[in-house]
Amino acid sequence: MIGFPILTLITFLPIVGMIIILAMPKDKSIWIKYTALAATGFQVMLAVILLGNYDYSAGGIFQAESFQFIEKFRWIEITGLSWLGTLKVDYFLGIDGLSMPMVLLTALISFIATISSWNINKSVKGYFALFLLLDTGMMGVFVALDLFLFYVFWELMLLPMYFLIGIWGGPRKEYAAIKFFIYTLFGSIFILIVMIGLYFSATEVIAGGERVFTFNMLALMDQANYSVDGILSPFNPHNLRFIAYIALFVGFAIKIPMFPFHTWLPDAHVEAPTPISVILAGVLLKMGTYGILRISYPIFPDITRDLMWYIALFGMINIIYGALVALAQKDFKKLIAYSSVSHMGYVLLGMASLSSTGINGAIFQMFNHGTITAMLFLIVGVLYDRSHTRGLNDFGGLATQMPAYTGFVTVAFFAALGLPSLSGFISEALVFVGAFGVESIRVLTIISMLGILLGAAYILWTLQRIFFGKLNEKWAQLTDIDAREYIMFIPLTVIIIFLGIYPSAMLDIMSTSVNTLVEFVINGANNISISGL
Amino acid sequence: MINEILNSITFIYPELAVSIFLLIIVLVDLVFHKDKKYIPYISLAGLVITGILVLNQIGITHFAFVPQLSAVKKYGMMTIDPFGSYFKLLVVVTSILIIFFTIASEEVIDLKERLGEFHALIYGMILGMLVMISASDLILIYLSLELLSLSSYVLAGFLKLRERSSEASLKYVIYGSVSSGLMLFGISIIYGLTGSTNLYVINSLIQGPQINLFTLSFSSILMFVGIGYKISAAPFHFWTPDVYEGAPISITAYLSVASKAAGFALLIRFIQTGFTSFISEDGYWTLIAVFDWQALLIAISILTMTLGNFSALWQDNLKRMLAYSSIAHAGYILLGIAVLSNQGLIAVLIYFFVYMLMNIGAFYVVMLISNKTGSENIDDYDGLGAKAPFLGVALAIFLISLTGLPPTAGFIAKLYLFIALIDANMIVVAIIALLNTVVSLYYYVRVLKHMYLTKSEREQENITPSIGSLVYLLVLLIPILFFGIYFTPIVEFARSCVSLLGI
Amino acid sequence: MSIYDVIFYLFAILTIGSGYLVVTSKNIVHSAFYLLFTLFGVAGLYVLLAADFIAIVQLMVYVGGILILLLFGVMLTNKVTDVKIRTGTIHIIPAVIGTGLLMGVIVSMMLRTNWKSEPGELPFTTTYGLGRILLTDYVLVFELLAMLLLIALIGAASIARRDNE
Amino acid sequence: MIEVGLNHYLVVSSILFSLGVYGVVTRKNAVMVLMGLELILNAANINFIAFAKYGNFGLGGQAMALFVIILAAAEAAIALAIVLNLYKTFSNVNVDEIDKLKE
Amino acid sequence: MSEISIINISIIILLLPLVSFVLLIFFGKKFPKLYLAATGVVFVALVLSIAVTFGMLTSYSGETLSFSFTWIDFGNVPSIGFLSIELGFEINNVTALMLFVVNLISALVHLYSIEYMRGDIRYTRYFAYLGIFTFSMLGIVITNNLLMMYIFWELVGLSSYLLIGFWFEKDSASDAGKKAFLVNRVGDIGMWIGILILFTHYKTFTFSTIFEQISLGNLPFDSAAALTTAGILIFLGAVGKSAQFPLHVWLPDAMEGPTPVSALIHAATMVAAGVYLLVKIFVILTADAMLVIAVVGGVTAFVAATIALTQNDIKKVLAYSTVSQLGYMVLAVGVGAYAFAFFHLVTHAFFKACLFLGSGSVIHAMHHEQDIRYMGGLRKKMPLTYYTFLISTLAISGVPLFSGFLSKDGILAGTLAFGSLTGHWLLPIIGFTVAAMTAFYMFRLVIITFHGEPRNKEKYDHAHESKWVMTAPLAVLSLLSIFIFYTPNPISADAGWFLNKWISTPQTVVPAEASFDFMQSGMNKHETGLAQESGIVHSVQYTEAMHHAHYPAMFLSLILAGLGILIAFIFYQWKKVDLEKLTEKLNSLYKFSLNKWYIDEFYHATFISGTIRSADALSWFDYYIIDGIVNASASITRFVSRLSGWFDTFIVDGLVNFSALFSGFIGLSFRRLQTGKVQTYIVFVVFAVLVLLLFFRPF
Repeated sequence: MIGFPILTLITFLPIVGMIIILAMPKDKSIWIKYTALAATGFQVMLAVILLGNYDYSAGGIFQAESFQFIEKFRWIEITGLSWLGTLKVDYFLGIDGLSMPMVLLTALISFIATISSWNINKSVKGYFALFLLLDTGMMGVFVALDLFLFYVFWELMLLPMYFLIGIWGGPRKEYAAIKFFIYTLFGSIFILIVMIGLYFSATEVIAGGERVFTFNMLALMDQANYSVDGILSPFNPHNLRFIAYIALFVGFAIKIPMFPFHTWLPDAHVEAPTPISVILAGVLLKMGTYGILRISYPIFPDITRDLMWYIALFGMINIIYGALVALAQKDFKKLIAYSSVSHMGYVLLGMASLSSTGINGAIFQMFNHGTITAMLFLIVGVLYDRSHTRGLNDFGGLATQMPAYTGFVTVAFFAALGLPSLSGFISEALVFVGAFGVESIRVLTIISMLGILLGAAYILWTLQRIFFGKLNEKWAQLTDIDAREYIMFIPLTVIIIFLGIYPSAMLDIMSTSVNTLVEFVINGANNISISGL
Repeated sequence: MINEILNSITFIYPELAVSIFLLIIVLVDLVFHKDKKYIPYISLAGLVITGILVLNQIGITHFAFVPQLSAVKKYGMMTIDPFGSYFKLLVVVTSILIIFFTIASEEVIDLKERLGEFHALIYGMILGMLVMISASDLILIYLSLELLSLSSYVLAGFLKLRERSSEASLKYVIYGSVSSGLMLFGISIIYGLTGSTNLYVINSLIQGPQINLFTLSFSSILMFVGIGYKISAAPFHFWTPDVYEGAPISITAYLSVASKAAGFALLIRFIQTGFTSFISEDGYWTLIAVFDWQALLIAISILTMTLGNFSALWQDNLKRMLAYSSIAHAGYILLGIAVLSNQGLIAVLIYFFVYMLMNIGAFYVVMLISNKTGSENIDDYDGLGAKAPFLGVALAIFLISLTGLPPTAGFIAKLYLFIALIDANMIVVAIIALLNTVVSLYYYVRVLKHMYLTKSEREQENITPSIGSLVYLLVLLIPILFFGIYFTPIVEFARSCVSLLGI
Repeated sequence: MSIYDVIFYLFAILTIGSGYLVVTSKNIVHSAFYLLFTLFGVAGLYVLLAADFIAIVQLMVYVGGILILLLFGVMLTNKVTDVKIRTGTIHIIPAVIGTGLLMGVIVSMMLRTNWKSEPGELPFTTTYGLGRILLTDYVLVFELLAMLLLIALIGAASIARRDNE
Repeated sequence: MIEVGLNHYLVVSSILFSLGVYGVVTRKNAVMVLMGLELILNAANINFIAFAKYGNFGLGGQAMALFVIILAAAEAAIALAIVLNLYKTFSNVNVDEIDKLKE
Repeated sequence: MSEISIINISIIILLLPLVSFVLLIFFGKKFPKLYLAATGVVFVALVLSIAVTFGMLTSYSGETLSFSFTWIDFGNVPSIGFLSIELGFEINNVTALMLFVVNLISALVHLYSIEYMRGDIRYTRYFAYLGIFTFSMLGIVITNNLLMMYIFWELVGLSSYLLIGFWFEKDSASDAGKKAFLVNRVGDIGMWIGILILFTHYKTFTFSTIFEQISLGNLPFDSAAALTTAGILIFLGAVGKSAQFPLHVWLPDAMEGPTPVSALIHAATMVAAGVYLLVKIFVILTADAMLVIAVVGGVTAFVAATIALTQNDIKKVLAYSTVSQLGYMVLAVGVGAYAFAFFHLVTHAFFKACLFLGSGSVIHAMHHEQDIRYMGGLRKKMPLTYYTFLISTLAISGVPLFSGFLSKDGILAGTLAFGSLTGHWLLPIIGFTVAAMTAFYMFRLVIITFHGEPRNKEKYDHAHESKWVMTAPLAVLSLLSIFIFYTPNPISADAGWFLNKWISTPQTVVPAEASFDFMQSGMNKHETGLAQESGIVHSVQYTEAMHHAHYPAMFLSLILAGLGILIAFIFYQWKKVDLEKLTEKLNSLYKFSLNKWYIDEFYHATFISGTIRSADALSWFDYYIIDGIVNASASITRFVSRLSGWFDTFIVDGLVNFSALFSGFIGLSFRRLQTGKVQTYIVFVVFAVLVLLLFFRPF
């Protein structure tokens, strides 16, 4: 173990950067940028240190002892309440195989988005301050193990995002920002309700032997901690677990975004500046699926099992629907946005399988989608910077004009359509392997496979429309990518190819935890249905 | 007899101090006819002293002015208890903030001639509120309510030459008088039923079997009209938006916090002292089965918050928008009472403290901006985020806190409220309240949108607040952010102040 | 039917009848005079209820104070030369329905309720007793009322004063 | 005819109260509205005194009536001041026409 | 050579082209001569593969050498136990031969391309793509599991996409690339489902383990139907890649790629991958699956042949002929003629590559003229090209002494035997019809192109024989179309070393009740002398049937091929028949064939426009309905905003109105309540008191 609170550091490092930036004079924009770069760069370093010290055999999920880099102390404690006993909220951080990939992803994408932000010139100070705040919020969501803390981080990222879209966005930024805000907040209120319901349904033994209500996720996963009369207790014959699960799921589904809650995404993406699109697609969307895996699954194993088919159904709809709608888009960014909807459908499908392969695939897909879609948005950004248009039909023949760019685009595109030897394939394949293995959702899985075809269709069509054919003379002045853009693209490309060839590098991190999770959920569901009778 | 009075006086030091300073202000106003710039400082000094006296009282539980001649000997007209002290402290702190507020407000600065009257009237309000918070006798309640009202009528119309202000004043006085008239009629009926105006006596008498429930309900509802008007609970809120918009902004802020707080204190005391039979181990109140206060309060609070929020959606005038928002907040706070438990009460106490900070803060920023631009219209906030960065951020934080998003104290307040609701199994109500919060988000965010996202069409100079305003805003902002992260202190304090003088 | 009853009915009819005219008369000045009769009738009822001191206060304060004040108000807010100082009415229908229902409810409530009723005699003259409780039991109220009057004074002056602005 | 008792007084006060409310609601002129208000207060006062007498509650009721009368005077003073001020700005005291603040 | 070194060398062979790809991609710009290194690398690979093949056939014939490693380890998976995904390689005779074929053709195409592609702006990029293709193809060849098969399968698709669309400036080229990839994906999805069926049950992708399990009677989901389904689904992959009906439409279009690419990928190797896949999974094919495969193969062979009859583009004719021949191979697998399927794969690879390269030579000479109607008389200008082309044509037409005769004859015999054993007589009929048509259209091609008078004088005058780097591969390939390389007996391959020593039909593992009777067991293998002789035997019946069918098939095919050639000469060389009249008479048939049975049009009208239309509809739905529900009035506001031209503010106000709609009447009436008239408020108070009293009365 490491001798310093590394998770706190990795989470709040951006805030430190933010404070430094706020203290800087407004006109030193280059120093502000370097500060942000340093903050996110250190974050990447810390993530690498984390990875270096990571114990691959620790399961996590519900066992506090096998979480790693745990930091836990009392944040808020109010004792002696007449009816509440003790009210406590812990500052409880820790990671396992579910969160480790997400931590890596967040660090990486934040760093790359910082580089991509280099040509932001409008109120630089505010931009980077908000950006770093956002970074903290995201990182916090992935390392928090206390529901309350989780929620605080969850909300923390809301406002910076709103402003980043709303101030630095495109022509319809206000609309997009408000849409994003309303949607997300709507979702988080559902989460809050369930969170409070959970709080009052379970207790935890604290030092001194007292049983108190708790926000501790791990304690909430243990059925033994539930009292008989809690509204979300499995032992309560009139419990509201089903409704709570739906509410929680909707809360997370909005973030994913799951059909039919997805319409904020195209608008947000189209209007957001490139780095923010990168963050949005790269990290934010993962928070929804992460939340489901981290919270919904282990806390409500019974409902999870009952609703498996529906989750898979929505996964399928996401895949097919997103792909079909993407096919009809004429705006490059919108197309990528809808492709995100489609790709996140694979995550849902994999999760719905409730099998190790499927969930491994889902988490891996989360990571891969993070890198691939981030790269896709960078690609759109590069083109938009030069041409100031995103219309797919405005281009043509760029392959000869910008060969290096085309090369990176090809890698990203083929990764997105799930070409073997690139990372996207492995995750999609694992998702299918997992989902196909479950009889009840097999038909859905087979229908979902149409997504492979449709994905290839819209991606190849896009490739053709932009890069192939005769060069439009209008674009004869476009220059190929520069050094800074190389720096953004190369790490992502390397990761995409490396993980495509050697997926174990990522899968080994998560597989122990995933096995633990699956076993826990299945056992939990069985236990509850027995005791529920 | 005289001993009892003298003894009682020791418990009303804060009220005495306020009265004395009221007289001092009047005298100073008369004597120093020409130069009135010291008056605000005198009133500040008075408030500080009052505040210290109130602080001194915290923890004391006692009756004052126990009647000696009449049959009722056990219960006094005034009740000194931690609950009352909390609200008194809140009122005093609010008053101090408002005095500073008026110092910065150009509307009031313009009225140098009448500054003495202004402060005297503010003191009248304070006196009314302090007595109202402690009063346990209906006639005292009525008169203190009237004292508060009369002062506020005048203050609302204090800008005589402004049409809106005069109109506000007229509406206020007519609406207020009728409401208190109805309340008085209710009091007279209760008096007829029980033969007493003391809440404690009423409590013990209405438990008797011969009490006519319908009559009691009717008088309760009439009582509630008077209190409901003070806390602007729907459907007795109609005066609020008009008066808030017309009144000088400092007075609007004051009305929306202090007089509302006093009204709530009164409502809580009225229900708990007058209608509670006992308080269970875990802090739940059991009401005497003569009137279903809980149902009434839930209905009223849902109506209030819904109406407030939905009406606020359309407001383009920020002052008016905040007026509706304060109606909505009254709805949330009413829910805290409707829980009928100590936990709900704690939530109310916390909520009020936070509400004081954020609401005054929001009004203060609106005032500073209208000082500069002469407008409270939302369109004139376009691009303000860039023109007045600090004010923009401050207003943003206040509004976020009003919405109830973390990491602000507003979140904590709402959280405690919802915790109380859920614990009382009022899930549906909690969900309605949550949905209301979502609605409220919209109009708060709309302001942010105008400040940050909309480009201003006209050129506008930067607005830099004075050092004083800066400090003032920081004084409000820091607790909001601090308590948003670490809220144990206020929770503990509220918890210690939750007990009313029992039956 | 005793003489007491007859007097009661006289006063009652006076009170209600003139009260009705107060709220219906088109002429404001007439209304003000009807109000005089109403207040007088109420004072008579006070006397019947053995509240002699209150009756006198009623006459002094109301008739001598408030009513004059109201008349001044009427005069100051209308052109004096205008002989017919009239006023219109609004909300007739909702007001009739609302107050009609309200009256029905209150009257039936008043009649149905089993009020506390104990035989007992008040002292012949209440002035002493009143004075005594005002300065003992109700001393706080009394003093508060004093402050209230002060505030009313300041407030009224502040608002109504003609500033040279 | 029944002997005059508490109920008679209460009926009178009830009717007076209703008339007051009616007046407040219907009269256009602000001063007239205030007259309606006075009726309401008087109705309450009749109640206080009648209850005090028939319930044998002592002099408390009368004291209250006294307070209310004094309060009514103060209130009338303030209200009339406000009406006068309004007349200065609006040249009109018709309550229903003073509705700039709305919506 | 030891086992290990064979495996190791195979892996080196696999990786060499990848190295060439990486080098060219990253350094191609800086070192324009690097393509020579790439060619060299491929030749090294060729030499190594010859060594492997030699070593294999001599030392380990009939054995399977394999090597595997853990790729992904899932650990202890709940309800399954320890689960990992193994990858690996395996080398046996078939693999070794395939290695050789792929490397040989790849090397020759590299060589050929040096000249053919000279001057292209993406010259090095082209060689890079050839490298990645060769790598992927070799991957398919030497894998020992389905997952890797699928991975390289897709990679082959990628390289095909890149090479077809190599001249992406032409819309037709990039369209063709896209079409190829998408059509292939359709098949791949089926294949993937098939693979998943197997994996779900056996928890492994490795061929040998799966076969072993099946032979132990452990069927997927314990049902023979599932096995059939799996077989057919995996076959779907082959349908895509080997351009079988109805997914054959991409291959003719793929001719938009450079001609050497067509030779390498779309004639010799990649399209054969489907057949190779079938060969790999042959042992698990059930009777039903085989019948489906046979029918598909037969239909393909027939459809493509009919289309080839009328095409005028030299490459299109060859493309359809390829489709047709692939149909033959698939048919062969379907009827159980395992060895002949593979045999035909190899012979076809050589002569078809030769044909394509020859056509490339012609096209090169004619300055990228591809329409045969503008050619003619090239025989004199390009003798070497002509003769090699002719040899290959003879081979494909099934003329004795050439390789095609041997392999095709075997297939026809197989169908005949199959027909006799199962009663499916239609298959041999199709087989023989197609044989005649093949001979006809191939000779039509040769005659129109090389014989007669030049029709385009100008181009003809400029035409010249190609350089040696182009003709040398032609020579090598045409040489390999001669019988002697496969068997000493020019009319029967049965006794040849190719079929006798190198290739033997494996034992089916499908349970008896699910497979054809004649596929059952080789229990009599040793008892019948025939088995020893031919080595292609499955069972007594089939062997006998084959044996009986051999000579009838041979004669029949000879007659039919001769007939085809004869008609071609009558029509085109001697011009005894007025073609114009004939086409007029058979106009509808002619058009039907010329327009490729209108299959593309059909697809366009149904699937493609269906997808596009549903995409548009869903997009509309998304924008107006879903989004519209969410902020219903946003669309109303959008409309109004267009009127007012005040867009920005309006959108946001639209969100306010969303609340308006949401709160509807209530919200609006709230607003209306606030009339500004204080007496109205008091009326409300009075009524509120009454209402409250009504609701909260205590009785």
